[in-house]
Amino acid sequence: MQQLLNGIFIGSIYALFAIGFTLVFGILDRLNLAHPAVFAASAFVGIELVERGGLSLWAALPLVFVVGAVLGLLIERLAFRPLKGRADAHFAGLISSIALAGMLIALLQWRYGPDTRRFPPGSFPDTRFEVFGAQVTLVQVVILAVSLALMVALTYMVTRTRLGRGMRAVAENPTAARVLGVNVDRVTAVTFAISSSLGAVAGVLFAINVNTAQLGMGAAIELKGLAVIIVGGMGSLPGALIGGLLLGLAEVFAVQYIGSSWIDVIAFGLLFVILLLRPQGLLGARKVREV
Amino acid sequence: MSDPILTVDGLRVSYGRVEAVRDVSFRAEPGALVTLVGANGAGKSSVINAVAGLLRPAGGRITFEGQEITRTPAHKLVRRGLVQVPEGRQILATLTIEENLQMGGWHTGGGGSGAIDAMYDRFPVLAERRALPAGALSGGEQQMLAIARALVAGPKVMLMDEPSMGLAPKIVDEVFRVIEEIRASGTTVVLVEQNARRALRAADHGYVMQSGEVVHSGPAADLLADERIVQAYLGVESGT
Amino acid sequence: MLGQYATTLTFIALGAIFAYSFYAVLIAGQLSLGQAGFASLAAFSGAYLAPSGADVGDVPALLIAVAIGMSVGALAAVVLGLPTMHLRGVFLAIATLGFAEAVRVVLLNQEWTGGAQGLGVPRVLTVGMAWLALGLVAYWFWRMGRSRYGRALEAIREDELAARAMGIDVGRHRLAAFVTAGAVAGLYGVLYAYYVRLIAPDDFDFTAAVEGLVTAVVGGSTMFLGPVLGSGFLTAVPEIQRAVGVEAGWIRPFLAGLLLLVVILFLPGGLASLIRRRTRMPADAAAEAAGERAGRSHPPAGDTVVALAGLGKEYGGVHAVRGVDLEIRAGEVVGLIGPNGAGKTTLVNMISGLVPPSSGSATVLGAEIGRTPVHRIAAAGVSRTFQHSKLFNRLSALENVLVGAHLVSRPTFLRRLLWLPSARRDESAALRQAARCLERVGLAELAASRAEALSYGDQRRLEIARALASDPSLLILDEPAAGMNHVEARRLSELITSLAQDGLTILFIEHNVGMVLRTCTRVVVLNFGEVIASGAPAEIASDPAVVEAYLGSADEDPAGGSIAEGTLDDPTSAERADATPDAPPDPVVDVRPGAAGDLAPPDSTPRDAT
Amino acid sequence: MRTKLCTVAAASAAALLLASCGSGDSGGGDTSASGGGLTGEGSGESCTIEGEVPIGAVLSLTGAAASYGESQQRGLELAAAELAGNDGVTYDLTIEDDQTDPRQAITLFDEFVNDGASLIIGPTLSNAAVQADPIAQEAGVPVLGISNTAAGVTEIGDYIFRDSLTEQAVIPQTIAAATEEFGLQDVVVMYSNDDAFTESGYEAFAAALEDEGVEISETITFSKSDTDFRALLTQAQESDPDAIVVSALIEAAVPLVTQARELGIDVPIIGGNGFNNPRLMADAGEAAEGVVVGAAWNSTSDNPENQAFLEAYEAEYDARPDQFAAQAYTGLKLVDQAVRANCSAERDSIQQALGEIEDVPTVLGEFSIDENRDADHPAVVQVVENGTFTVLE
Repeated sequence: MQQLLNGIFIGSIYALFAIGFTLVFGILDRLNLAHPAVFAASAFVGIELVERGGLSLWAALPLVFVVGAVLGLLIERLAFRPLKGRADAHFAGLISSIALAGMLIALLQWRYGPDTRRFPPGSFPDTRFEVFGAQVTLVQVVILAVSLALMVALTYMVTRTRLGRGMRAVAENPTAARVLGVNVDRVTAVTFAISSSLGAVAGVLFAINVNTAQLGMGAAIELKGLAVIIVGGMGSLPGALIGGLLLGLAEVFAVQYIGSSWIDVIAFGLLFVILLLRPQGLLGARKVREV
Repeated sequence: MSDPILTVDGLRVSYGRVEAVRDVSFRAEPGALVTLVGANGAGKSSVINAVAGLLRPAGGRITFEGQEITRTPAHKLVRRGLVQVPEGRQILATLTIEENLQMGGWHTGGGGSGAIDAMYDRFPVLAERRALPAGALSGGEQQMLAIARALVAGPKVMLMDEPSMGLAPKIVDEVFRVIEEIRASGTTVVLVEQNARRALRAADHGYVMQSGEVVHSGPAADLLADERIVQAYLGVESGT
Repeated sequence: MLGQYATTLTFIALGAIFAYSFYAVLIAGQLSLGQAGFASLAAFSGAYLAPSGADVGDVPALLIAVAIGMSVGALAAVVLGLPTMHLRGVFLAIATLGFAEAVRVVLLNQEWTGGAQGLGVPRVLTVGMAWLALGLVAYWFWRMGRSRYGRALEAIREDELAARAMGIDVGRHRLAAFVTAGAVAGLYGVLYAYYVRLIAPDDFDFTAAVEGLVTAVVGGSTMFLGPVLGSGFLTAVPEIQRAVGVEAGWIRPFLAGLLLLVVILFLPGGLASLIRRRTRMPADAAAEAAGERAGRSHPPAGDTVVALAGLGKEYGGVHAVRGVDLEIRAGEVVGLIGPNGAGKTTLVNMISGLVPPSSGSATVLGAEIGRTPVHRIAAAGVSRTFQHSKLFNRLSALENVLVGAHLVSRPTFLRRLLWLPSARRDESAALRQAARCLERVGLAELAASRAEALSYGDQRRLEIARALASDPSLLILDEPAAGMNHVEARRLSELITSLAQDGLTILFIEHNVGMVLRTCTRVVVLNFGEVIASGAPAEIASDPAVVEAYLGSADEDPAGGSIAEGTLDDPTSAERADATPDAPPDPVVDVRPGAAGDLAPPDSTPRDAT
Repeated sequence: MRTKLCTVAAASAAALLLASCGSGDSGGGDTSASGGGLTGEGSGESCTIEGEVPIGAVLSLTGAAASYGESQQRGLELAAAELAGNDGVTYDLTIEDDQTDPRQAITLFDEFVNDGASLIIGPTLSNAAVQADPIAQEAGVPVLGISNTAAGVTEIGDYIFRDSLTEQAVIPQTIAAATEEFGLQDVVVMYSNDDAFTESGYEAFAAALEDEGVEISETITFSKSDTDFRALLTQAQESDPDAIVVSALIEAAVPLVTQARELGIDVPIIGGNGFNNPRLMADAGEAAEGVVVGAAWNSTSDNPENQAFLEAYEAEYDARPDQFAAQAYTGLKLVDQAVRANCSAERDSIQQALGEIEDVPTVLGEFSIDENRDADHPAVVQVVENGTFTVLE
């Protein structure tokens, strides 16, 4: 039981990270490798707001959200927009976002030093529950709830709101979107902003959950985030949630039945199998037809 | 004669070093139906895309309602009432019909539900299938959707790029009927067509394009009557 | 002097070799991150299996390790490549990344690799050896660049579909590129091991892979010196920062990131784009006339070239082509006309093998359509142009035509490596063939221009030249005169006539009816996917059904119903309720998953919308 | 930090050739690099050396190991500042960043060797040491490792020294003390298996546990970048061990300890050198209580050197030092000791004097270099009590 819950909670972290990631990757078809840096940056900024600014976590979270959005806008503006229309935009976008991620991490080291940090004790209520004999913390429940809520809210936004329609229109056919009066650049930028602000919230919750924040925390989860996106289906928000949970559970059961050394082989093995058998992912629509 | 609502002067468009449009000029009076005709690759679509703000002209000047719009981006033009029905319809196939229409009202912020209802009245077939993905429509229905979507935006000038493409003649007739209705309601129409004969029959004024240049222009009826022009530039040697 | 910088220079060489393993696939348009895995497997197996330097001498031990490593790398590439070759773009990158990570974890858990503490390896590699190895690798790619094989890879990168239509076996070429990447990565792994003295699985992690990719892209993936420039640049950045006294710490990675960003944003082709690419035109191209033409024997006039029976194609319930029966005989010039959307392009796509038919059967030059891959059909003697030019944009006009000559030229890469005179002869034969084709369409002066820089009409002509280069028996032209003025169109018409005199069979789609009537021996009219008329030009011109379909009805009959009201039957309508909602309008334009990143042709709006 | 200025033009010059940069004389021999002789007169405190003694340090200031590198940098700079107050010998300490990349470490060693450094301190990680130290060994430049704990580093050659006790020297003592204290019978061992430091720590633990007759009921591995250990800890919990023995770096130690307590695991947690860091108490808070840490440096030792060090460090950096800082600080002090012993900063002279260091009072306690050029000084077993390390006795 404990392991089942462990798997679900780890999985919801993966999902939380991946939901933001997949928004840009799946909808705009751009792989933003600066996303992990935003994830790390937000945790450090959040810690500073709570520690130095004396804010409560609940006050800090919206601010972190804004910081994430601003970073997203910067990333779009600096690393992606200048590449628009280039033949190699795909490779170049990867590289420019890596470059930007490196700069961001360097700035973090300048501001906060290389040491690990954490949210001051008590910034989050240390409430625990016992569920069928298993230990659960409030943070974990919050993370699961936030992941679910974000998934639902984002799905609603993408499918039901004007902005969501705009995003889908831009994704499907930028020219048609422009003809209809959509400011494609702005919609793209907003998508980046939302994606990054989600990454930012994920970073804060993650840091609280594991009681540590490190410069490399984004890089550590990056590959798993990619795996989750692919497994769940590119651009599919429910897919990201299900993919995350699936990966979390797979890992937990790998620990139990195969051995802890093989956890990562499970993640990437799963990824590999999905790519070979169902490249569109579990919930992804098959966007591209082979001729 | 009133002032033209849309003027294009000495327009040039290039792709890299390739010049697709060289020095094209035309104008449209308010409420007129003006057509640009010519063979595939003559540069018609490039002209229309430049006017719509999708392409950056390499030179020339475009004005709309007396104001220069040469380098104004598309999304601002739509807000001002210069709306395009693009070539190939460009409906958003994965979005529903309703969502496509709502996208037409993008610039109004909400989605212009009043305008959408008006379109449902006008095109009942769209109302029936409003929740279906637009990709499930037939070619003719998609064209209607594309037109309806543009109308939701409330255009003063409607730029139409090859609306008859790929459609059966009877449906082409209907498309042209809709175009004439639009024009009758006071909207200026700039029509780009390969189906020159059909377009010239509907238009007030025509411009014949060839290799990026306007080679003839004049009242549509005159152009249509000039068999030499039809033969030489419109790719029709033997006809009716 | 050199001694002082030996270490830096060695790392530049090693970095460049690793970058070449990325270059090897980037040149074919593939993005793989599996090279770190290949390098890792190679380094460990090479270092572990090679005999000790004490027994056989250091250098022989290194050479044996290199041989083992390169074989292991290449083998791993085959194992990974076979199942993943159908993936494209980011999907391939992520799949290969998954492989590399799995390799890392497996090696960490092995006893013989020393786990995290790594495997000790003697240092044997010197700066000289490193540069020698780099020299060999660079030589390999240099000689590859202008070989038939190298051009084929570039063609695949620029436009996979067009490459297939030129008779290039894309699958085999991509796998070959992948295996090359594996072997080169293997070489890097072993050399690295024999320089740094200790290898741990983490030396070949995601970061390492990304670094290799960054090096290759920054250097430029379209020119063989790119990896060397990239490695020199990236290795030098920390050195220069040290030298100018940038304080150690955060500011260095910050500046390095900034520099990288600037390079990638402002130098689209990488550092190599600073070097000019030359195109050689054979001096004697035109002078030396035919004589040694590769020569394909065309079927004798009157033989059946194309036989279609009940051929049909539907896309998500929409019938683009239905029940077409058609026979084309050798020596005919067949014009295919019909209104936009009549299914003409779909029909020729089927004939050239790009689109499998949904019903009926077709035989083209003995090849059965639907079962035969595109490149085989091309090999059977079918060559074509596309409605929207599908040129290899970043290649010169001459190189485009050389790719077209793929089928009739002999592989030259391996012989080029050895500078065999026969390779030179074959290359210049291919060059002459290409030059002749350019000459024939009147583009000889523009041989060195990049295809994308040509005018619309010239691009159309270049496509024809490229199609001619394979010396086809059946030439399919899709709207060749679009964008040409009537003088150019007349010249094109003369060209087609003269090609027919040479024994070619020609099928062409054209809207310029005048030109069609002038040029063809037979005209086929298609409407709503069906053949509505077929016959001599004069018959067709006077056929009222054709006039009605093609030119639109003369009188303004009120329609019997309304599509808007749903009371009119629309022939283009979907017949199935569950029609694929997102069927792309033009099935040929977008074939690659993650095809984004392609530069849209100037006029890419699909015309053939059903 | 010394900066070598050279023309900006050189920087922008062709990347392949960095000629004309550097400190001019690239002599590799024993002759001095920075003007003036490196052999002076007098001995010990009275030793006077005219030239500046060039010392190079290769630390990981950025990248994965940056937090250790930064501690080391502080320790070295603190020691250098103190040494600058002494008469007779001045040091020219150049600290360089290897970016946690072995290729950079190799390059930097090469440069220091070429630039005439009298001795090289570092590098931070053992992996890099195995790769880079041979360069100094071949050139006859003494190296003092200040954090390398993996076996075999000093076996590279007779110029390679370290002042960091290996895990093998610390861990048996830890296990012995813990076994006695808690009566251990079976334990679960957890370690990150993708890090050389923690893996060699694991091996030492395994050997020590076997020696003490403690059974390992389960061995669980993780990655050094992991931060969520709940699944692993639940797995550990199932075998109901007497203690959990962990070989991990501090980045993993903090979340691991916190989550263990969260899951209700209240058996002792025993850690190695990686745990000897004030962050353990600062970040894990109450969860750290009762954690047993075997360490090379007793942070609470009241020997005068240590007290002075703690005070100076806190005054300078407003933070508490960790073991990395203490060992780095000690390292430079030992170098001074060795230079003054023969009153010479020639490489061979330093090498010889380092080998003879014996019973020197240091922050780490009475310090000697043994015949294998490894550190020899008392290790300590600590337990966290009331938020501080106290010696387990």
